[in-house]
Amino acid sequence: MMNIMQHFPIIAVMSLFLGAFLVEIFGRKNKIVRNMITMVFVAISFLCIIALIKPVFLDGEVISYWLGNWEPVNGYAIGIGYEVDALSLFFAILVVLTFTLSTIYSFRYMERDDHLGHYYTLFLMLSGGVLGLVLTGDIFNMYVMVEIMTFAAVALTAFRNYKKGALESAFKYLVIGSVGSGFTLTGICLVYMQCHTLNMAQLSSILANHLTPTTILALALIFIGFGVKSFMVPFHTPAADAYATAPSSISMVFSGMVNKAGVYGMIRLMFVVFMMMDKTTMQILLTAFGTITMFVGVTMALAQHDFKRLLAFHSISQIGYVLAACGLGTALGVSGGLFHAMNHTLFKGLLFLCAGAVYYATGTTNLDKLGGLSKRMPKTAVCFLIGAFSISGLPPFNGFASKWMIYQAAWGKGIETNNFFYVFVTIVAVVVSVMTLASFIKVTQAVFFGQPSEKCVNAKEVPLSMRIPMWIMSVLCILAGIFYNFVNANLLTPATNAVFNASNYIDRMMGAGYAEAAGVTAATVEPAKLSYWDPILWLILFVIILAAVCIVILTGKRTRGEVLVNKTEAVDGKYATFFGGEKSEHSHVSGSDLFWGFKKNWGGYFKFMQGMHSGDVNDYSLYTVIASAVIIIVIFIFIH
Amino acid sequence: MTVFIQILLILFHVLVFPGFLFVFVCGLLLAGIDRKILARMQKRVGPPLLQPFYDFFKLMGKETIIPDAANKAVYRIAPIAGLASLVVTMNFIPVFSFSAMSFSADIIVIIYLLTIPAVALIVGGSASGSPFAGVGISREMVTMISYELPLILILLAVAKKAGGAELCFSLSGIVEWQQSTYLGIAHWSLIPAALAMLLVIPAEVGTQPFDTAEAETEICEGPLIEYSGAPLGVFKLNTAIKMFIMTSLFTCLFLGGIDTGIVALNALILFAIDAGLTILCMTFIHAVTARLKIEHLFKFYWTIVSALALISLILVWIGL
Amino acid sequence: MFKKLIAASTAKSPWIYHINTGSCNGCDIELVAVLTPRYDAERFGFKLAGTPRHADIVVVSGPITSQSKARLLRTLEQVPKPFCVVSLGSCPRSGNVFKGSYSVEGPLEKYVHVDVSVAGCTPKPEAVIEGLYTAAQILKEKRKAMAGKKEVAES
Amino acid sequence: MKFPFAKEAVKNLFSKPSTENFPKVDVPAKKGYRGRLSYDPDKCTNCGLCVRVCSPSAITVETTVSEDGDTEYITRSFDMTSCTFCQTCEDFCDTGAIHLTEDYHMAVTDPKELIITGTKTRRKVYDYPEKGEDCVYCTLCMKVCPNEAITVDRANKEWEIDTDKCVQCGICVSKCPKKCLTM
Repeated sequence: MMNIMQHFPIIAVMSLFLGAFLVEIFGRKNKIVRNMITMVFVAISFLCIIALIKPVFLDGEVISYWLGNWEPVNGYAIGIGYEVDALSLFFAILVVLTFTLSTIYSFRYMERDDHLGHYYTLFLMLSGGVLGLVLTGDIFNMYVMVEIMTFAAVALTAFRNYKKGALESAFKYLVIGSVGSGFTLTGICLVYMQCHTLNMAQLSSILANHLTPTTILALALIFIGFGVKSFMVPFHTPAADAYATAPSSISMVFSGMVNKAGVYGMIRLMFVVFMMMDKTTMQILLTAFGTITMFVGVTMALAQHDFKRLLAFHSISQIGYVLAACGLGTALGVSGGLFHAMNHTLFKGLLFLCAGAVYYATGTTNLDKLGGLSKRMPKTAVCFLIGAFSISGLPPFNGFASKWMIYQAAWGKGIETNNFFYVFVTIVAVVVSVMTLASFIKVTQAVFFGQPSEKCVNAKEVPLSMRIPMWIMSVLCILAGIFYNFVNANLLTPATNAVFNASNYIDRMMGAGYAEAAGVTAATVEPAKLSYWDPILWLILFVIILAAVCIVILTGKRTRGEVLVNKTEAVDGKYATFFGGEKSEHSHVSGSDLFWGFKKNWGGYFKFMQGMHSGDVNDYSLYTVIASAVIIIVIFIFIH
Repeated sequence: MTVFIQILLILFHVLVFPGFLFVFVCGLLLAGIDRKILARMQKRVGPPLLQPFYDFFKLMGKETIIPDAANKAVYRIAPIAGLASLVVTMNFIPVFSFSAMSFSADIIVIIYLLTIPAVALIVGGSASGSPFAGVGISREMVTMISYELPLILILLAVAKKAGGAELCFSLSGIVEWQQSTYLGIAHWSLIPAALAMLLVIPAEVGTQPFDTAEAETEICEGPLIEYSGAPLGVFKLNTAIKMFIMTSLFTCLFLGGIDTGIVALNALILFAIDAGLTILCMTFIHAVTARLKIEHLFKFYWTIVSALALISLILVWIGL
Repeated sequence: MFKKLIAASTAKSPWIYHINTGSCNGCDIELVAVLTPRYDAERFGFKLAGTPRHADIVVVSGPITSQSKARLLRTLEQVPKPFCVVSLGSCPRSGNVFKGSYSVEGPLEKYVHVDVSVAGCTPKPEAVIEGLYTAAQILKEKRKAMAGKKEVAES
Repeated sequence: MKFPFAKEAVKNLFSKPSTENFPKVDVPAKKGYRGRLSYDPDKCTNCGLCVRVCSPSAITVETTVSEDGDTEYITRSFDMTSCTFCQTCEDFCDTGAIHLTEDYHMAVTDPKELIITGTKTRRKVYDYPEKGEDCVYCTLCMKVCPNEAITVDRANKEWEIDTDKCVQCGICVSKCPKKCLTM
């Protein structure tokens, strides 16, 4: 039974690439054939990954598979190895879930566009690239998958090339992405030159105990490479444009998978391969970048006028949460970060799908032109509210559970190391969470409530096949929030163990006993002690009171009575909005004129931010280079 | 058998003692005291103490007009959701060592539970579809941002003082710590935090100088403009209950040491202290100052009050 | 019991909403003077409300000028039942010295049934309190009538 | 940041509120307060001056004659809801029939209570002023008549009186320079 399971990872990845190849050939003209091919191959890879859950998570095994059956020869890995442990599978599930739902969504969402043959090819290439990156055990194979992912993503960003700014954002993504890949490749070459192997398991055993200047430089370069891929602050600018101009089903995949791939690469290499995260410098470096990303992301989001650009900046800020949490280096921190990555995939995917639905129904995502959609699109409004409440961390939803774990981890780290920096991180995390709530209140008021604008008068509800993925995502958001103890026990603890316990990873791959020989001790990690917030109890109380109060208030409320005012001529009636007696004409408080008090006080900061985000590629590459230089210098000074 | 008793106990806790009835009566009484003392400070007789009860039941009798531009479902559910979460929050706050369900939540959870009523007001106002409400919710949100920073600083300071070395976020833990040593406020390093908390309470509840969100004169009651009848009554009740909850949170954090054994007496003492606190921090400031512009309110909270809270956090962090 | 409680408290907490249809502001400052420490209408639960949606007693002052007629009617439409209309001073009742002018659209009675009218060209604050107090009692009757009618509708 | 009323607020808290206990304790209006109007029909000479000087024209008069024609009932009604309480009618009434009392309780549910009426019964005297011969048509009587009952045309020397408007106040007789009018 075990050997069949071994083949599933490679089947999953290859089926996607095969699907891409076939869609390009057969799917060019005929719609049904195209959809069928895509659906079949997506289903294959989905089932393969889901089948792996039982062995990896419940039984705690690690699946290793050598391509072409090239077993390691007397201790040296030659072939490319696929290794799926709890951490890889955790991210694989997110990736698989995202692109399956996006496929279902894009069947109807993209029907108005042309060249759909190319769309599905690129989509399957992108999904295959990310899935390959997450499952591979070989560092160079990971680089190849990163390249496939980046180029597919660049092409998909410019898919609607008639849209203003699509080509420009694709070009920016290409430039910054290649700079990042360049750094990763140089890092990998340095590591390969130093350790003569590309297999991650063997690498971590070699690197565990001897650090040479070249490996330190490789560490810095790979840190920058995957920082660019996960859109940390200095490298976040292409993400904002790419998510905004790509079609919504693609931006959902971007924010659900692509930046998660960057985070996975960072965790895998920093924690497992280089095993550097126990050093305080690396911890402070990653947490500092995470905190800045958090803060810049959300403050920029508050100033946006476009729905999807606002969501893009929120993706950047939530990734800042994940990086800051993982940067803490403690078991609670890493499991909080992983949990937040999972939640982020769920609620951000949901929000992008809602943005797509709004675009499908009204044709625009400009916050100033939308308004009062909740009466015409009630189901989308409900889904959006669930997504908005989860991202801003209101208790019953999943955003709260993960953010709360992150606050506890940061505060615990602060007390443990008596270092005020972590207290500052906790404070910034809480304030950023409130600002996230602020920007989503802004979107709720601008798009869904308030007075209907002329663009939204004839908006209709989106077709059912677009609503199914939204409902799945909303249900998952609520379930993850309520049964977070279950999620913590079954999903997060194995993944955190995989992060901290490199020796099991090495033995499984290279044969038993290999790790001790290389001096890697098996660090077992007890599950994160969560203090006792029990959402189910809270939910029961909430429902009891909700029912009690409803009975009291809503019994028998319809009271008629004769009209006291004998109207002489037609005066618009009692249910019109109160305008101080004036005739109620259309006046909608849209997104851009909210939070005046806050923006006025932070005028200087916003002017500076506007200056920094100039939209010019040279500036962005300048920021990338400066940030890389800073990281390299910091790492070289403090780690020796 | 015990499961049945436990369900009954939970129902009792939720609906009667620290739950709906207790909070309903104490909240509205506190609002009554607030209005009466305010009147007396202005040398006028002022309404009877039970005036908020009359207001509430009158609003129950009024007809509810739901405007066309409003989203009917959200319009009705918002106030009730706010009330439900407020009553549940009260269960998590210990009444001097008697904690109905205080084992199940800590400070950060309570802070986030307190954002639900504010969000309920905001979403309710936004759902009512009036431009006045739009301006109102924007101000309400900025008020929330402004008092969240000092609030988290205060809580971290108290948690660090109470916890010492290990992570202590639970409120009952803090109350026990105060019972073991002397009152929270007696530790001089916590006094700036207590002062900051006294300034945060009016903003969270939304009384006069900080009620820019519901300014009757400028934007006709802000988010509540389109509300009438029962939903409006519930929103007014929410404000009163929030007044009670915030003051009892202050009592737990800083005056938690008192314990007389009998739960009923504890509840009475809690109410008395809350009444004193309300008069001190809400009514007096209401009688003496005028409403702030939203921009000044934000600047006030993020400079003066946060500085106070930061001082005590640093003092506690150094170990004093 | 609940219905009696509601009816009783309807009289005890009447909220006032003031509409100025072209008045010379004499009555307006008298109305606000009623809330000052000297006369203190808050003893009886009176409170100025910001919007017609929160109103129980609508106080109208000033002769109904043509500009303000449509706005008056629209605002009165938007007040939830039960509510009373109180006319302050002589203008709403008869147009006082402005009677017969081209822009005065006649007494308030033409548009809505006025429950209580407080005469006096600026009535004394005590008279205003008396008027509002009577209006509050009428409000109680109206609430009882409404409750009664609801029973009829329901049964 | 100054708090001007901080001390007063605390001081007020412990001092007696300055609210007058209105409904229980009746508060008299200041002396000379122009409140509800009182009308004494006997003193009234039905000269009609008050009707002329009342700016909101709140005073209306109607005279009815009994069937047998010899007594007339002049009812004068003062509509307080239209009155502006300026006391001009009291000043002009030289017989003191109108007096604005200090009663300010004028909050009523039905406005009828605010209409103060008084009926003056008088023997209907049909002696209207007649013109003598030596009238020079100087139109003085026309100008002085409060109810414009007399119309005089100097050009073609006509003088004519309208009996229902005339209230026999006698002002024209006293003012005629030639003393040719008699009642």
